[in-house]
Amino acid sequence: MDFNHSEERRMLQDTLHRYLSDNYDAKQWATSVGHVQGCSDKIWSDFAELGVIGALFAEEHGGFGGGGFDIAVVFEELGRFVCVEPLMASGVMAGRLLSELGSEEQKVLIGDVIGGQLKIVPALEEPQSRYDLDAVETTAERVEGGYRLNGTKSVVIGGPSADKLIVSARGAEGLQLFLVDAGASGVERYSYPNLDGYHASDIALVNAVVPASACLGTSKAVLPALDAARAAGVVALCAEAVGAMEAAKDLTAEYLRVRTQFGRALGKFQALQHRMSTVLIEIEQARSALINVAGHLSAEPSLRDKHVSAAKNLIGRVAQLVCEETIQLHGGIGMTEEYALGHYAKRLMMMDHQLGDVDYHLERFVGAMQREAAREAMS
Amino acid sequence: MDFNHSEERRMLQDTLHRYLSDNYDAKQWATSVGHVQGCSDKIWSDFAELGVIGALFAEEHGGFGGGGFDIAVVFEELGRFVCVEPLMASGVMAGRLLSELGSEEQKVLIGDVIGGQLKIVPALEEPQSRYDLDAVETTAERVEGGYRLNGTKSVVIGGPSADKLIVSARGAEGLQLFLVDAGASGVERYSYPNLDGYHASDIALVNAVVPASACLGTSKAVLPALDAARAAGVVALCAEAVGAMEAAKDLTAEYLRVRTQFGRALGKFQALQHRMSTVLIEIEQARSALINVAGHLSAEPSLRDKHVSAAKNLIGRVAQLVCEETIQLHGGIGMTEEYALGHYAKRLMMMDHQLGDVDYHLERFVGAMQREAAREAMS
Amino acid sequence: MDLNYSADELAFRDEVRSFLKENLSQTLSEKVRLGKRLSKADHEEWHATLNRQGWLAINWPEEYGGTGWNAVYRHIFEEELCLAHAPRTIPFGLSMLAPVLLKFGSKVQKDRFLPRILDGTDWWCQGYSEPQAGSDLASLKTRAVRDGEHYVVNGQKTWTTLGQHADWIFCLVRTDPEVKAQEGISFLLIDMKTPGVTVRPITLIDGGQEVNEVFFEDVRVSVTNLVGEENKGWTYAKYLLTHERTNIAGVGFSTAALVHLKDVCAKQMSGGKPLLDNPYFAARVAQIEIDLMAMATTNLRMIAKAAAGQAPGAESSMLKIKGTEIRQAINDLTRRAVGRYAMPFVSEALDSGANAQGVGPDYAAAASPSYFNNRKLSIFGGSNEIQRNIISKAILGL
Amino acid sequence: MDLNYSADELAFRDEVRSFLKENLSQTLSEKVRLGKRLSKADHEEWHATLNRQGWLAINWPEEYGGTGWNAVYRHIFEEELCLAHAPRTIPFGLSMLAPVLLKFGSKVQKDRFLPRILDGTDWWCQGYSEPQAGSDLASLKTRAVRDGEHYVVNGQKTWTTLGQHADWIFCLVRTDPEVKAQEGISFLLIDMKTPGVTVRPITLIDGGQEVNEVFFEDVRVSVTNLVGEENKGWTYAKYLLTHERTNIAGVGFSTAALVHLKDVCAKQMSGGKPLLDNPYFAARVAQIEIDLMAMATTNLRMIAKAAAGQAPGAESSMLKIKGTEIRQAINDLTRRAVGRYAMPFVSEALDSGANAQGVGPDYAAAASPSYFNNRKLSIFGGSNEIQRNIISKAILGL
Repeated sequence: MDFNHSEERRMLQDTLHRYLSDNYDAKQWATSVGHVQGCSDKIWSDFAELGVIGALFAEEHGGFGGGGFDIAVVFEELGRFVCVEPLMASGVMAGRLLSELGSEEQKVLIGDVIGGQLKIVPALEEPQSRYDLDAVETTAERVEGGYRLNGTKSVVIGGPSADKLIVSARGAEGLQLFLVDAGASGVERYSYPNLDGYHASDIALVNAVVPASACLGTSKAVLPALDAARAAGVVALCAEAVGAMEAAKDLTAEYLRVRTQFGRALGKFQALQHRMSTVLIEIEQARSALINVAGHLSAEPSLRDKHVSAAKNLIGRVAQLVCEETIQLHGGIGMTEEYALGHYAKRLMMMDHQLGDVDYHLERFVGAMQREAAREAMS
Repeated sequence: MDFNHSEERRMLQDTLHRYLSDNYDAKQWATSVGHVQGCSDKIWSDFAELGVIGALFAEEHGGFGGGGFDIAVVFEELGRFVCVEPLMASGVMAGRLLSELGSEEQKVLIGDVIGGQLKIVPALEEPQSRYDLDAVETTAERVEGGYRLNGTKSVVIGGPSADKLIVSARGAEGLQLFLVDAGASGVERYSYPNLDGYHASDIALVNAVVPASACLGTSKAVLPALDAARAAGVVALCAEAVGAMEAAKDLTAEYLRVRTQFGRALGKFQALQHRMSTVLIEIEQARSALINVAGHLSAEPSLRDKHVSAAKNLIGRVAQLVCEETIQLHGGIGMTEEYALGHYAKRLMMMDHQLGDVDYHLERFVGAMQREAAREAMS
Repeated sequence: MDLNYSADELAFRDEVRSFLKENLSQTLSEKVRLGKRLSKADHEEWHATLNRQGWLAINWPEEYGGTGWNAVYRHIFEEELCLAHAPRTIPFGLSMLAPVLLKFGSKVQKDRFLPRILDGTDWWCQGYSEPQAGSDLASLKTRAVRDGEHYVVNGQKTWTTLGQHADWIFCLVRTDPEVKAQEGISFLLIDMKTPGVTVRPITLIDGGQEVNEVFFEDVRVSVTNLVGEENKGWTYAKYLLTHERTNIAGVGFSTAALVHLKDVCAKQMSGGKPLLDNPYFAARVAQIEIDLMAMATTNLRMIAKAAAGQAPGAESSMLKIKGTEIRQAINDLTRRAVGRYAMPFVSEALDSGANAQGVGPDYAAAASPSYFNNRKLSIFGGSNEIQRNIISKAILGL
Repeated sequence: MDLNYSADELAFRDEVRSFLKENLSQTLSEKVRLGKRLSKADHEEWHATLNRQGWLAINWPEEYGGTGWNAVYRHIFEEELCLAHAPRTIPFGLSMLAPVLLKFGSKVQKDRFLPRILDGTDWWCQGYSEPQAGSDLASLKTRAVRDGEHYVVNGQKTWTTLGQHADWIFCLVRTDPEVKAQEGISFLLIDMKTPGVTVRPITLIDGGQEVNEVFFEDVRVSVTNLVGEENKGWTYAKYLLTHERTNIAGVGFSTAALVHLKDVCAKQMSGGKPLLDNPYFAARVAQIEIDLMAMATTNLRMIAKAAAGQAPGAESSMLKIKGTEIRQAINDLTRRAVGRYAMPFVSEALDSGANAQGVGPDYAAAASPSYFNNRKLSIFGGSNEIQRNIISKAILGL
């Protein structure tokens, strides 16, 4: 039992922390958010150079990490600086799918991803699918030499800057994934910012034809791979949340120390103190949930997914508490766009809408719990 | 719109309040609770004389009330004094069933109930039935001149002092009700106190034979009548809860005023103040929920039952909050049997287990809400 | 005890309903329903509509052009407007300044300002809060120094809602810095066009610009614009805070928001079924509906008390807290209901009459911004913490 | 980062498990599982069993007969005992008095008292709280006045857990009333058989008599029973409060309680199906399991820190608050799960070895009493409000 990060991970985290401290200030944030693609090429290539992208991949795929805690240390720092670069989409989710399912030829792309020359983004959810990765209505029709794709992918985070997309579609063989050039004919992107500063796209596939070689993995392998990729994505989101919560909590504690009302520092008011103590306790819970899910990323799928749902549910709840309490403890200033707190608050709430919200994961956890109970009743 | 009670009801409430102030002190409470039947004959006959039982019945049945707010004013006072006499069972629930379903001959009994000479208690739920009045496994078998009853009724509140029982059983015609002498052969009572001081019985029916004339109402009428009786019972419980909450809140406010720690009255600590304000706000909500359910007791069943579930759910939640917060705000003293608070706290929690708990009524409310939405979608 | 409206009240409600049917345009109510930001013109249009009907100044006596309604009628009116998704009237002139002028203003002030509020000539805003005076309002620092027949005002106000549209601002200013904080404050009316007044909009986290900072630099204000007596401003401000708070619970808004939420739930699918059929989500909606049903009655009980002439005390603090909690909870559920389309934020698509295209279903665009915008409910108008202090004082008497 | 136990730790866990299998009787563990009140004999039996194994004093150094285990081993041991429904060892001698004696006691005191704790000769209880000194412990009033080679003690203690069984009590007494409250307190050991000591049991709302009032009337105590220095008792008490709180989170108890709850849910039927299949109830259970999973890791993180020699600060306050909240929530769900059989209360049926018949299923009898009994968790050992004060001070530094 050891709750300390390895030396390598601590160094990675320190490096990234220093880099973001020096380079990802309010101005850089505004630049990235204001960019039509919602990110910065400079930051991205720095990430590649610092090894931040490589840390998300296992050595066998040319990276030097890829474990749950590699993802965790990177994303905790990104969260602390409300970094909006689409690293979760390209580095974590798409990276996992490629590593897991890619042919030798396709895996070659991983090198470019790690090198920062290529952004691949998963385009999985659809307007009606809510958080269900299996509820795919996009169709893949077999045609001469390949497939014809039709359908709509919604709120594809990182979509505006993607070079390639990993698109899920339903074909004769079942659920399939395809590597699609974002600029290909028949791929129409409508891009926009999200409330938290990330940018996304709705993507219409209108008779988009891809070659047979674009098919990623066998149909049977797709759903397990999607679940595994989502698990890694949830680790990233949870870590990002923990970083953002820590930052929001620190801002608030500092505000309570310096802001005076009725002749006393706000932090002297016991009612506010006790609420702040709840924030603190729950952030510790969130950190533990993050450790649990990161530590079980390579566990067998049912155990892994139990931790995925537990963490995403708990952290979603805590994120909302932190958002609402830190705003309330600040008062009006906490609601202004000019002040950093709001950026954390918005990111913390919008995360709930990625990869399944509090209720979605509660329902999944209940399912797992009921199956366990039924198994025990049998035995 | 008028939120004042009528002059008659105010007088009834005042009379009962004075009577209980003078007669239902800690000693009387201990006497009633300590009695093997869990009640006092003297108090019961005083209730009859004061018109407290009559107030629960409509004029057409020989009473002088019977409306939702008649029940409410009576039970709010009973709750304020943690009165454990089984008035809800005999006066409200059984009274409703008799009034609703009784033959002329059976209705004659109402006079004796109002007069205090006769206690009739509903024995509806069973070990497996949880809160479902329709989940009856007790059987009614047609025999020469009557029925033979077999089954078990569980936690029949007021059972130990009951002269007669209203028993539900499933026969060839469906769900039926029977008026059964509590002392009849084949009726075995195992009696005990409940945690809140009320007494109850588990009742085994072992080949208990009742005449055909014991049958109460037609089978078709039984379930609607049970729902109506439950609605009236819920009004009584909700009112009792509101009375008990008010008393617990007053005790706590007083304690916070006089108890000093760290050189200041506890009530000067802002964290405790703010929690006390929540208690206050939620008790107002509980009172409103009580008004809603009492005011809709005669409404058409679906509207009535929506309010029944809303009130029982909300008041159950608030009761728990009040129980837990008033104990916590008191500290250790709040947990001693010697101090009055604990009696309120226990009653407030045990009520949750009568006529459907917080979750049961949430589920029912959801059902009503979904049916409403479906109807609207149709139209 | 009678939970029903009287025949007269029901008839009045029907009258309001048919008025709304005829006079509230679909365009305008859709903007409100979908949470768009209303333009100045939108507000002015609705203000004029109500004024034509004589239903604008519901808190004023009839002699000044008010309706003279009692608390129950006002409640019915406000609730119907909410349910019909009518725009909210801007309260600063109508229900904040006017009661103060009616009670403490000079005849000249009443005759000059009240008609201009009604006919829309003057848009008023409120100058109370300052950067260092939030919950602790009495610590305000904006100075007004007497100089002949003028006050010279210097200082800064903040959180001034819709100040960018305003013609006039009513301000609390410090006229005596030597005495106890509450005793040196005056209530001053200032023309926003006076030299030295600057307005700087504040962008909130929902992207909207509804509040502002207002700066005063040697602003000269005629002493005739002092309301009541010098240094008595705190009394007037307190009067305003406890006066006419029938709508403080926001039950009408919550009811309308709940209808909207259920509408969203009927359209959003989860596992192939409407979201309301999902027991986990349905339980959340049910819980809040149950709370709102009780809240509505709590509100009516207070209104009945007010109509019977009893002044609300700590009750209005209770209504404020529970009312805002419920509204915020409904906003939260709406955000959740929308699912992944709660993320996109095309700010321009929220502007009144904008051509910008939103993303996803029409109800999605405002879901998250409204959630964030309404965090303000528990902050402004006396934060919920301040309200809890008031309640504890009332109940604990300490 | 590694969430797993080492091979050694796993081997130790297996050793504990087989010990429990062989030495914890089914009768005793069933009493614990079903929430019965244990008799003095029950406690003594288990105390002796652990002592035979040398696993009684898990916080003591080996030279005094302790195990010398580090925090991780202690955690594993305690967790396994909870999961096996072993009785809790009575902490007053073993883990409260002993650490104080070991650190501050004289050699004579150590040699005299420690062996008698181990072999069960002395049952200790704690004399801290007084009627007027609850959360504000330092305001205690029990006086000890020096009279030659004795102190004469007068006053009253309360909430003395299992004082009715005790042979000795360790007390905080006031030896100097003239100085600051914390500075005039001494730590005194008193034989319960001394003339002038009276014990009066307090019945709690769950019907149990686990706490007592203890009265002192001119009780003469030899000065050799003073621990450490006169007037330094507060330091020793504080040491005790911050020392050795590995089990403060009660994760083992909560885990065992959750297993029990799920067992109840499997047996209770709702609408013809096991209660755990009801989505509303299942959601509540799931929510608490999710919280407990995180809590268990929070707990391990703190234990790892302790094992690495870092003193716990505000962390143990966090563990106490969240730990008690979770345990209380599980108790609450168990009460709910039981349904209507949560009402009957045959108090005698809860007594160890009683013949009285309970009502309903065997797990029903203790459901509500346990719910009420465990309200104490957030009150004693420094109320959760006191813990929040500690946390706020640590984080806000105010």
